[in-house]
Amino acid sequence: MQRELALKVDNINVFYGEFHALWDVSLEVEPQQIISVIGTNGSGKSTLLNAIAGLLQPRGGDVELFGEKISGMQPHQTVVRGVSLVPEGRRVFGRLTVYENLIMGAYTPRARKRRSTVLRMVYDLFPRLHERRNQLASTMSGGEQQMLAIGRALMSEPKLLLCDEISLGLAPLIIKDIYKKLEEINRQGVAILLVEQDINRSLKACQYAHVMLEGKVVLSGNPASLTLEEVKRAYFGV
Amino acid sequence: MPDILVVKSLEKYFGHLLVVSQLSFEVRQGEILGVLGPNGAGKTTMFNLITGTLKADGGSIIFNGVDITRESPARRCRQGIGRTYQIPRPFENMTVYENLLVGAVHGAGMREKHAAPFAMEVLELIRLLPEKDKLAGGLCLLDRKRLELGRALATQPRLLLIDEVAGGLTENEVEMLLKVVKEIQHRGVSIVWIEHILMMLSEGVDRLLVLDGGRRLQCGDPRHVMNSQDVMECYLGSEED
Amino acid sequence: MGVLTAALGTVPLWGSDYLVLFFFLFCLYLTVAQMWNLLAGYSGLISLGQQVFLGIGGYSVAVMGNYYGLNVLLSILAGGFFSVLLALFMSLFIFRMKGVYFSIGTWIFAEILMIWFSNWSFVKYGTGLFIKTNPPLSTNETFYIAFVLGVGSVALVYFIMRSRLGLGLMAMRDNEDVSETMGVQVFRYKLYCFLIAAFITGMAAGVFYIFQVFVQPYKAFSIDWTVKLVFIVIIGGIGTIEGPIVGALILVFLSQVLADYFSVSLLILGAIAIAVILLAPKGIMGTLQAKLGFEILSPRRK
Amino acid sequence: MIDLAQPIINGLLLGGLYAVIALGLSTIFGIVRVVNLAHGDMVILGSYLSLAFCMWLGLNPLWTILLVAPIMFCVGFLIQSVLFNRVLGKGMEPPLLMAFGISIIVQNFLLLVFTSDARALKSDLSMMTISLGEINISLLYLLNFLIGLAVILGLRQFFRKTFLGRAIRAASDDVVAAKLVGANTSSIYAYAMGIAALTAAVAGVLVGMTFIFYPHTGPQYLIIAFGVVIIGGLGSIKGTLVGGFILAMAQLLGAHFFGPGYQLLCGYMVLLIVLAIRPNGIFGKA
Repeated sequence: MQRELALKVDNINVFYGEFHALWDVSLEVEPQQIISVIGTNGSGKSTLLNAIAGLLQPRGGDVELFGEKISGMQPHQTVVRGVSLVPEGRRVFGRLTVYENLIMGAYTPRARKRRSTVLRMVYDLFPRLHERRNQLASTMSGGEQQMLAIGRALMSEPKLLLCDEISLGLAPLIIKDIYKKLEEINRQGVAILLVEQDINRSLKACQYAHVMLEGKVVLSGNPASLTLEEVKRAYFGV
Repeated sequence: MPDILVVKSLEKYFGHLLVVSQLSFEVRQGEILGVLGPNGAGKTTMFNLITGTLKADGGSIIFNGVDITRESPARRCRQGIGRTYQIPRPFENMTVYENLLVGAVHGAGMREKHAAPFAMEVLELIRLLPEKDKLAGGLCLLDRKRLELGRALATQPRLLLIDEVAGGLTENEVEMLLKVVKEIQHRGVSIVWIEHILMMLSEGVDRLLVLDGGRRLQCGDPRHVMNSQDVMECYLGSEED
Repeated sequence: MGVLTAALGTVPLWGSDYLVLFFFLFCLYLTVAQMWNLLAGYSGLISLGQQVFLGIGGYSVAVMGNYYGLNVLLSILAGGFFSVLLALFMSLFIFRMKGVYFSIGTWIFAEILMIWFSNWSFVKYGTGLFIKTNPPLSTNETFYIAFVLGVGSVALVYFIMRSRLGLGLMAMRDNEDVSETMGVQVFRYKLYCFLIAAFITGMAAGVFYIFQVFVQPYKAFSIDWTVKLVFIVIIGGIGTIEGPIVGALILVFLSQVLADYFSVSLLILGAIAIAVILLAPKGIMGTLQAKLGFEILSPRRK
Repeated sequence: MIDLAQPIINGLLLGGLYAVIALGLSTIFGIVRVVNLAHGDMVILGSYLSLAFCMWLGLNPLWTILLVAPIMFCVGFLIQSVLFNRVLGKGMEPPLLMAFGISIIVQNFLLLVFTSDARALKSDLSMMTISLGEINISLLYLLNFLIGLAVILGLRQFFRKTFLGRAIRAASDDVVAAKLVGANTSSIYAYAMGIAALTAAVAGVLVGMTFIFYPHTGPQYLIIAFGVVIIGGLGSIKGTLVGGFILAMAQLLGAHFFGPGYQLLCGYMVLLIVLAIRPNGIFGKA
């Protein structure tokens, strides 16, 4: 019997018009796992996450969530099935309050029913969001907005959380804090796929890592077995 | 010989966000200056400021001894600044040849009569002669990137700003483009070159400028810069907890 | 192409009065639409206020002919001239505006002139003016002037496109920002187009109102004019020289064939417009060109 | 001073009506980024629907709002989901032609059904006035103002407090993020257009009770709506109210000083001045 996978990405290719952005990318995420994808900008990491979430449609290849094919679906369909993306640049709704942002996170009918319960859990995880619940999202600091983006993504009670460069532009202490929260979320049973430029941080957090370069996965392994030298070489393509 | 481009304390805000901060550097006559930096480091914004697509909020840009900080993009192009775009942006409903003609007629200020043979010459240099009468919108990525270089070249630049030619191409294709860039340099054009594949930069460039958060992190000899601690950190993340 | 032009030019010799009228209207709509196409299709200036030049052109022939007894051809020219003056004045305001605001700004100018003229004793307020030309023109003579304008406008746009200006305009049509960094003087070229369009539109309006014999502010400065131009150009194919020809033919055909059922013809026009946008967003000629790759009046360089 | 008070009061009251006329145009631009050039015709369609109900059921025009508004909501919803949603993101021209197409269809449909005769929604209100010393307040204008204010405040509360309202705001803030939380943005846009059409319906009934109208009166109200949003900024509810007041005030003061023929002209002049100084409107974002 095959082990059940939270996410299986099988040989997907993605194009922006003529631009071939992802070349035969495959990876797997088991339930309970944190997997990270590392690479410079332009290496195709965000494209990968967007393709999983349904913002982009792969040309060829399959994406499966707990055995169900989700490639070809629109984002509102993947969210219902348990995928939630914390987008690059946070993209909180700036003119909505923190509370309203979180409410929007529970958009699907199923999530709406359990809204108050999940909202309490998110406030427990990020007490800062509770303190600031009536503040406009645009007036918060970068770190707080990042927490809000994660909190909003959690409101749909995802089985798989996709995080796109959550440390970008944040101070080291805040990054550390946010990563602790991610581990906590993971312990509660959410599989996580992390995308980062920051090699050290994401290697520490994950159980398995892939390095991408120019739209291809060039190196994979568990963090213990990968040497920093190896990773750097793959990362920069030297 | 004086420096072809001098950038002094350049600043740019997007709303309240400072995206380019006190940026100063110079480009020497005939050199290739590589530019490196993580996402959001302000590299493309810097290009937009130099070409005039964006107006600087502070500082000055001196090109060939003339202050061009307030000039229109078109004037800057006429004075000899050419650029390529990261994602090629050809004039899609015009043919390859017409694309080059725009550069030669409007950028270099030639009459169409004289521009025609010049455009043919450029076509040969970028190896697009067979595709001459194809619509640019129908080109494959490699040809688009070639056209991007060729079109900039057709404006007869003295300074060429290259924004990532290698992305999305195979190794062979990258090497082909590398040759073209070298040929351009041999014609006496100074080049500023943003690239992500470090191999290209460490091999091809004379000096390297590293940006992070809109500021200048390092500038100098490529090998020296690549091995410096803060450059590694800005890519790999800090070690300390 | 030449045969068709010759056929068009000789309509009065072989066609019925009805056909002369048909092609007279066709030529004028073609002229004005071709100019709107020059603005919207090539320069990115979506003007909703072209009626301003139609009104000015109409009133110029009326005032110059009735009050000053100016020769009819000169009166028509005067219409173009005054339109250019007005366009220059307007450009002081509207060239600061971008996108939608430009469109609304031009429309507001037209509305202002409509009210101005309907409150101006010199032009007999809202009742309008009858037009007496000097010398009086026969139907055929007016047709020939319209013919010259129609063919002239197509030729003009064609030659603009073959020129340095046109090369820049085509680049601007594809990508304004990039063309500017390639040395194209975007602002100046837009202004040129705006002035050229004003000039030709003003003259065409003069001919139209000579035929109508009567000019009145609520009709002359009405947004209905621009609505028709938008239909002609977008249905025919925006940014193509042939588009307005096809579009004008459809519009005049519909309005003449269904002349007795005026509102039905417009209902059909509206439906066609929506269908074209949904099925062939580039317009009839634009889609044909993309699919079949042929161009009759090609501004292509080889 | 007293003779100035009359036009100022009237301007204030008329401004409330102008604001409702512009509300839908402004909302749709703020959310869907489409300039709905058929908005004026949707207002007039509302007037004619009300007329039809008045004639058919013998109702007071005011009560027809309850029937016309839901019908117009459906019309707006359909127009967006069947037509506008298909041309989004394809540049400025396709939605422009689409809107003109709708506009011309509505106008000529009304012409066929109702002929080109001048129409009005008659009620007892139009004659009644309240006198405060030397100032006469038309009851109808007062009613316009109050209903207008109620619609604007109601819409504001709707956007603030309801789930759908919040979802619409979220989608106008960041479409991609809205998609990522699971929102079907096409249907959100359709609801938004439905609501815009609903406000147009209210505006239409009020306009019909206050002024005479013809099948082709739509563009007149479109340009008033434009005027309001130019002053107030596209996509801002608060700005719409301020814009309505300023435009109406400029018109009525203009009429007071230069004569009724110049009422519209003065409004436009103020618009041009605003546009020349602030090409994106007073409250508009740069």
